[in-house]
Amino acid sequence: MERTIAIDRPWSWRSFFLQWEWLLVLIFVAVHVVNSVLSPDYLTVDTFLETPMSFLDKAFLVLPMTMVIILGNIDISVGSIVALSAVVMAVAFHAGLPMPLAMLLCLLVASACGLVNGLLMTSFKELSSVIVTLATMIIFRGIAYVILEDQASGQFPIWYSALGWESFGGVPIILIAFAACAVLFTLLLHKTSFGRRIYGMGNNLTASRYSGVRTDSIILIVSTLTGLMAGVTALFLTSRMGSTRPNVAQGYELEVIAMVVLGGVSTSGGKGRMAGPLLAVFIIGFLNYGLGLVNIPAQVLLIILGLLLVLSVLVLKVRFRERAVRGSGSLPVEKVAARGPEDAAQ
Amino acid sequence: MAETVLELKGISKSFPGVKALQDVHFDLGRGEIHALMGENGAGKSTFIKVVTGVHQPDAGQILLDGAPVRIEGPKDSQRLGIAAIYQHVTCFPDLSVTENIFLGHETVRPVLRNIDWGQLHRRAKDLLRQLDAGFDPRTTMGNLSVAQQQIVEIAKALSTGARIIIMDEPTAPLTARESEDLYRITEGLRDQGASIIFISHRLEDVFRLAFRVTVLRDSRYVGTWEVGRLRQEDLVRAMVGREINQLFPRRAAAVGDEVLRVEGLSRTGFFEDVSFSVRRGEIVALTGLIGAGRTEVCEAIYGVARPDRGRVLLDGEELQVSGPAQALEKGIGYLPEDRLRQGLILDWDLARNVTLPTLDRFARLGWLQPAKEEAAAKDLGERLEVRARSVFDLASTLSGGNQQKVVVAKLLAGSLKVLILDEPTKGVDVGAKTAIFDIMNGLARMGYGIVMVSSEMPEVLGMSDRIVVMREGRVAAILHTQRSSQEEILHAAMPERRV
Amino acid sequence: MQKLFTRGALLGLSLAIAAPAVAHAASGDKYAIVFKNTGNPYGDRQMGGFKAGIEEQGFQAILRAPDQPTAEAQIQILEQLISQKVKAICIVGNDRDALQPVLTKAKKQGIKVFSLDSGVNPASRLTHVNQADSEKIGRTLVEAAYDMAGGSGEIAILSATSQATNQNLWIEFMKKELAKPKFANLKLVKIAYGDDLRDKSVSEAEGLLQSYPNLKVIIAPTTVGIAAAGKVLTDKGLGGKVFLTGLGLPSEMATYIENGVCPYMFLWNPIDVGYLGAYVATALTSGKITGAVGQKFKAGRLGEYTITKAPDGGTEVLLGPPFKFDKSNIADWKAVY
Amino acid sequence: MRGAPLSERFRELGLLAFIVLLCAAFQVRNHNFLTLGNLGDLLTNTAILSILSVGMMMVILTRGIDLSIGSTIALAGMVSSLTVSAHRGIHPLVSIAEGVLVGTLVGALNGLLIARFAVLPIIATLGLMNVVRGATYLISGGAWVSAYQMSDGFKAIATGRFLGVRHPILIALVINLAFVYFIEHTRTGRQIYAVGSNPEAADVSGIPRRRIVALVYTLMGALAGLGGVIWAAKFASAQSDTAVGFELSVIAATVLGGVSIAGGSGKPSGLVLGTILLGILNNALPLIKVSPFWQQAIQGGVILAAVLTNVLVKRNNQLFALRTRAI
Repeated sequence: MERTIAIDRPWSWRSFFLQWEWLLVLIFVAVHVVNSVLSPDYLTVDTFLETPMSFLDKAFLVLPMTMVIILGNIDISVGSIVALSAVVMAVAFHAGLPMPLAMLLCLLVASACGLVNGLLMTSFKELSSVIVTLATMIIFRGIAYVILEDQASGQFPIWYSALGWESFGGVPIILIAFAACAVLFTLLLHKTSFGRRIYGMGNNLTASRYSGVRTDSIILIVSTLTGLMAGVTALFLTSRMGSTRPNVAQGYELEVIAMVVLGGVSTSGGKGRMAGPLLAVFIIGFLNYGLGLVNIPAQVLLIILGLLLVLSVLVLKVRFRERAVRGSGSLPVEKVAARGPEDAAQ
Repeated sequence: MAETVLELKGISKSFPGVKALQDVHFDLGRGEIHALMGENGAGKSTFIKVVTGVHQPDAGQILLDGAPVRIEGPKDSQRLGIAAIYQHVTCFPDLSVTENIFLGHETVRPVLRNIDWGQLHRRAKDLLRQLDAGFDPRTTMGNLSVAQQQIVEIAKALSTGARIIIMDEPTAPLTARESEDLYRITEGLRDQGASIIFISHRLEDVFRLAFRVTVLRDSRYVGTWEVGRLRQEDLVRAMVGREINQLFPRRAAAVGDEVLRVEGLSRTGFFEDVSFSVRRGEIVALTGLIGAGRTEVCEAIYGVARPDRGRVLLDGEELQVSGPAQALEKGIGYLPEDRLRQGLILDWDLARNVTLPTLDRFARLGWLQPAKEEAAAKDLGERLEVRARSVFDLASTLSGGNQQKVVVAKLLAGSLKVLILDEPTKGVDVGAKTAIFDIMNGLARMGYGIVMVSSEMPEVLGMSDRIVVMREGRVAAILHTQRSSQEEILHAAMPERRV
Repeated sequence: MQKLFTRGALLGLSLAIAAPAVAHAASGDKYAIVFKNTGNPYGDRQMGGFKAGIEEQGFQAILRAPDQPTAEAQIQILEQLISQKVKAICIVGNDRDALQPVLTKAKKQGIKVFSLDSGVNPASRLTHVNQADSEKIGRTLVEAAYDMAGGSGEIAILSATSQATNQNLWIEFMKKELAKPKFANLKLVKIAYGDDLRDKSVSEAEGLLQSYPNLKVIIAPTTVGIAAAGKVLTDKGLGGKVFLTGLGLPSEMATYIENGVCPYMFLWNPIDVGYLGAYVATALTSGKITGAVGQKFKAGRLGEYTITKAPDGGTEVLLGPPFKFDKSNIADWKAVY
Repeated sequence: MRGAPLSERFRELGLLAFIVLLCAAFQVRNHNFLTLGNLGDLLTNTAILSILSVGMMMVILTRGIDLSIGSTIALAGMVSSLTVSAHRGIHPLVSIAEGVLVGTLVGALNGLLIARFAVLPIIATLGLMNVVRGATYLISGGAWVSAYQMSDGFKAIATGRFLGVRHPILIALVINLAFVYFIEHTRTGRQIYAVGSNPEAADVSGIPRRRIVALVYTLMGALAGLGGVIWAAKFASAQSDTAVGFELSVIAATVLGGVSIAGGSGKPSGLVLGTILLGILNNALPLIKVSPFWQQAIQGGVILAAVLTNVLVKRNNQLFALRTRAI
């Protein structure tokens, strides 16, 4: 008996509005409302054009980190990569390398660090990415210390500071750059076979491998991309600080991971969209800024961010509870690591 | 007949959106082996979960020794002497055999309440001896073969002093020989007075073992018969709800010239010096006991694992594959044994699953063209008669047979020469089985060279042109199907010493 | 239950965002001080002094500090202060140069910017409020070591992080001082960095003692380091064999000064430092001073001060010589800060 | 990976050998390294790490992770020392109990989020990490509790000796022994392994999975609380920024000890070795007279080397096992 299979996309308003991103949009709006209520200085053009300058530097890391986490991995070495590449750039510049080349070098070094992570992960599949990047996190920053010791290095050309401080047609250069990268990464993740394969690996690494996905090369590419974006972060961060030290970008990794997770990307891999983390970047950024305008003590800010993370995820959990229950309500299992043995040569 | 120990009256159970059981009746006599049959999704698993108290029935009642009981949960059912041995063996790979047997009801020493390992190991050894299994209870569960793990599961059931044992498709992962052992063990239990609910797809299981058989279809109760008075095709009709005139459709495929040749392939610890060849339009069965290295050979050809020695030739030229990706490019496809872990991405819809291996065909410069994907998925799905509403159905929502068809579709989306099908009908119900056999014949006709790994003698004999029998990692014999009997094959597959 | 819970969570969420509504601003010109990080009593005293000084002049003080001592975090805070159009910003820098861009931006907007305690480079500030002459600090500490070591022997320095602006400056001057013939017999064997972390400082201190058995003096120009060293020497019962001096909080050091492990150490009154900063701020905004050498201004109860030339080429205001804490006076101070 | 007991022992030998070599190298650089006094210091400084890694091992066995312990240490230490500074008379044991209680509460909260509401461990604990840290700032008002505000009894929690052994070492020892008993010889202990080894199977086997998970995080919290008190007493100072980032050291130690992030496998003996290795790295580097700027690089290098050696040894054993295995 010939049976036909439909090709119309299932659609319902309910499922449409039950998407995580809508909650984020809600929070995003709430943040602005609260802020403008709290502070008269908030609702100004500057707020929206200037403020992003102050929190976008680490946002560049959110883009690749989203991929990494969807892949079912995690990378806690990004902060150190930023430091190392920045230091190398500064030293190279003072060693007489023209600034543009120094900047290029910065990106190269950063990408190389990412590649190292990737190579370690692919050639030692038994190790979870947490361990690998934990080790390289210490090593990369260690190298930065070896290079610059107790010195700071700055005095870059004037034009370089424009990167982090100037606007182009009223829009901050850093914002333009970020928008560009964001678009690229979003398309890469959602519109290309590369992105599709990332989701596949995050969902079921073994099945993807058996289906002819070149899992190793994908991991290599993603980690190198992560490194590259760490380099970009280094460029803008250094431009904003006018100088650099081995101890810059400390603890960025956790901030970035927090944003990605708040963006609704599951650390067990395979789920989530780029839109979420992007919203999260601006939610946290503007929240920080707005509460700063009314001089909330840093410690209160910490609490608020923590609560925001846990509570929002709770809402998500509860919302999709009945499904979770039917799925035997099994506890979240960190595929991050589970892939290690599953994939190890047997 | 013997008095009834367990009786289910008009049991119904439904989940959001699904009616899993509707007004189901069942009764089990003391010392009876009662088979429960039905296609996937007929409600067998829910049946078990209700009896073991994982789910509570919405309606109907359960009587134990004639008295109505409420079974609140697994612990509860254990107390009542009911134990279940689940389909996908539910063991703890990191723990020792002893622990797997006694987990949750270990005997503890009085004062310190610490586990009395010495005693447990002894008891475990005894239990295993009862099931005449030789292995050491101290070994890690993960290192045992599937068959051995199943024996441990049975030992577990016995250790709880269960008098009602439910076996959910225990023979599915077993080879003929291992099934024989299991039959013996099961009968042994019966003779000791245990009552057994034996769930299976395999007709031979039922006719070999059961006294009565109860059939479920589409979550409804169809009927109960004494096996002795039942004709095989009647049982099939009862299950499928329609006539299946021939289980193994004969085909007329023109066998062409050689397409795949394996020469002296070896991988330390898995298989040694394996050689065989496949011709266009030919189905070569790769059989033998589980652990004989069949799957490992296939994976080596497919590039999942590197062989140490030997070579693989495709159309006469040597293949150098560093991974499945290359194998697929070169024209070798593999349908893995473990559908759920290796075959499908369950959270993905049909379309995306089908196109994953051939994604580049559906992308221009890496840019995906969903429309093309969906069209292809629809086309293949319909050709293989996948029972799905749309190409956006999640793989996890399909029945075993249809899932298997999807995995096949993944292979057909590409342009391949050789298909390696590892246990293509594992855990697939009778209806779907014939469908898959039809597909295989079709593929052979289309000129694919097919390697079929299988442990089921009837299917090996029914489907293949030639049979490669493996034993302990070596090729024991290569037989022509027409000229060989089940006995010959079994004989070739049997190792000298016991497993 | 679930529904109820969802509500609860959402409520909590909105609370979390709305929480800060309690904290709110008053009127009057705003003067801001930004310290290195929160949870640092020394900083709290300093900001306290600043607050007192600003408020007794009838203005409003804003006290800010990031939760981690990084320049990145301070940049964000400074941006926020700029948008609040504060009159003046008094910065206690986490990095000497990294704040230059943002501080320059502030100056462009007419905000009077000057550093306090831990300075920023001359280009980024109008002037610098220095707790004490850096060179003098270096000299005093070396003198102390000389005195404790009895003129000769091995000495070591246990500093904060290798990136700390002040400490590095002082260590520079100590080295200069040690180069003088008088101290020829004082051998600086190692500069260790405890990163202002208790555990690291302790193991670094223990490391020094293990590696240099005849070490005579440990100089720790940082509050965490000196206290950690004091603890180690006390636990090891090395009081009287290895001496400890440096810069520390009386409250943290009381125990170790009283038990003789640290004969004496130095610090200035952070409250006064902040207080002085407050008057520099108002003097700058009122135009009384511009930060040029020689200008004079009155600083409330502290009396009159003159702007002098700073060793780094900029200008600075000196609070006065560092204060010496020993057995005789520690008891009176340990409760103060 | 599944390894036969034999190869498991092999792999710990690998780790042990690595440690021995490291010590040898250090001894060459500095002859005071292998002295009783120094080893005493080393163990004392490692005690807290060891106590926490015990908890972390249980958490990781269940496929979880806990990032909030650094903050918990700070909170527990702060609360107990604030009480002591308020009432000097308080008995040390009371302070300990207090700290443990605080930690238990935090841990229980983690457990609730993760077990009851199925929040991913990394998220729940990341969130609480911030919340608890913030709370510590608030209750302390940013102030420190200094040595002179603490009673000698309180400080003795860390500095005192019993039969010549320093309390922290003793406590760590007791905890580890109790742990071995608990994890290897009690039902609950084995169920922790079971839950991590195969959650689904745990369900059908009637193991109270959620309760086990909740328990594990609560224990972790309790141990962090204990560690917090010892920390405050040891350094005779309570700060709100105490032990920032300490969780990473603990995780590193646990994983170095061969506890698999995939859950279900890992042995106490390995854990101890891993902890000692990290203890050496954290405390002995100042001794080997290298530029302080090299310390971090070296530390990272050694960690990576150790992890990789582990893997290679393991692979070797597998190969060995394969060669000798009858198919």
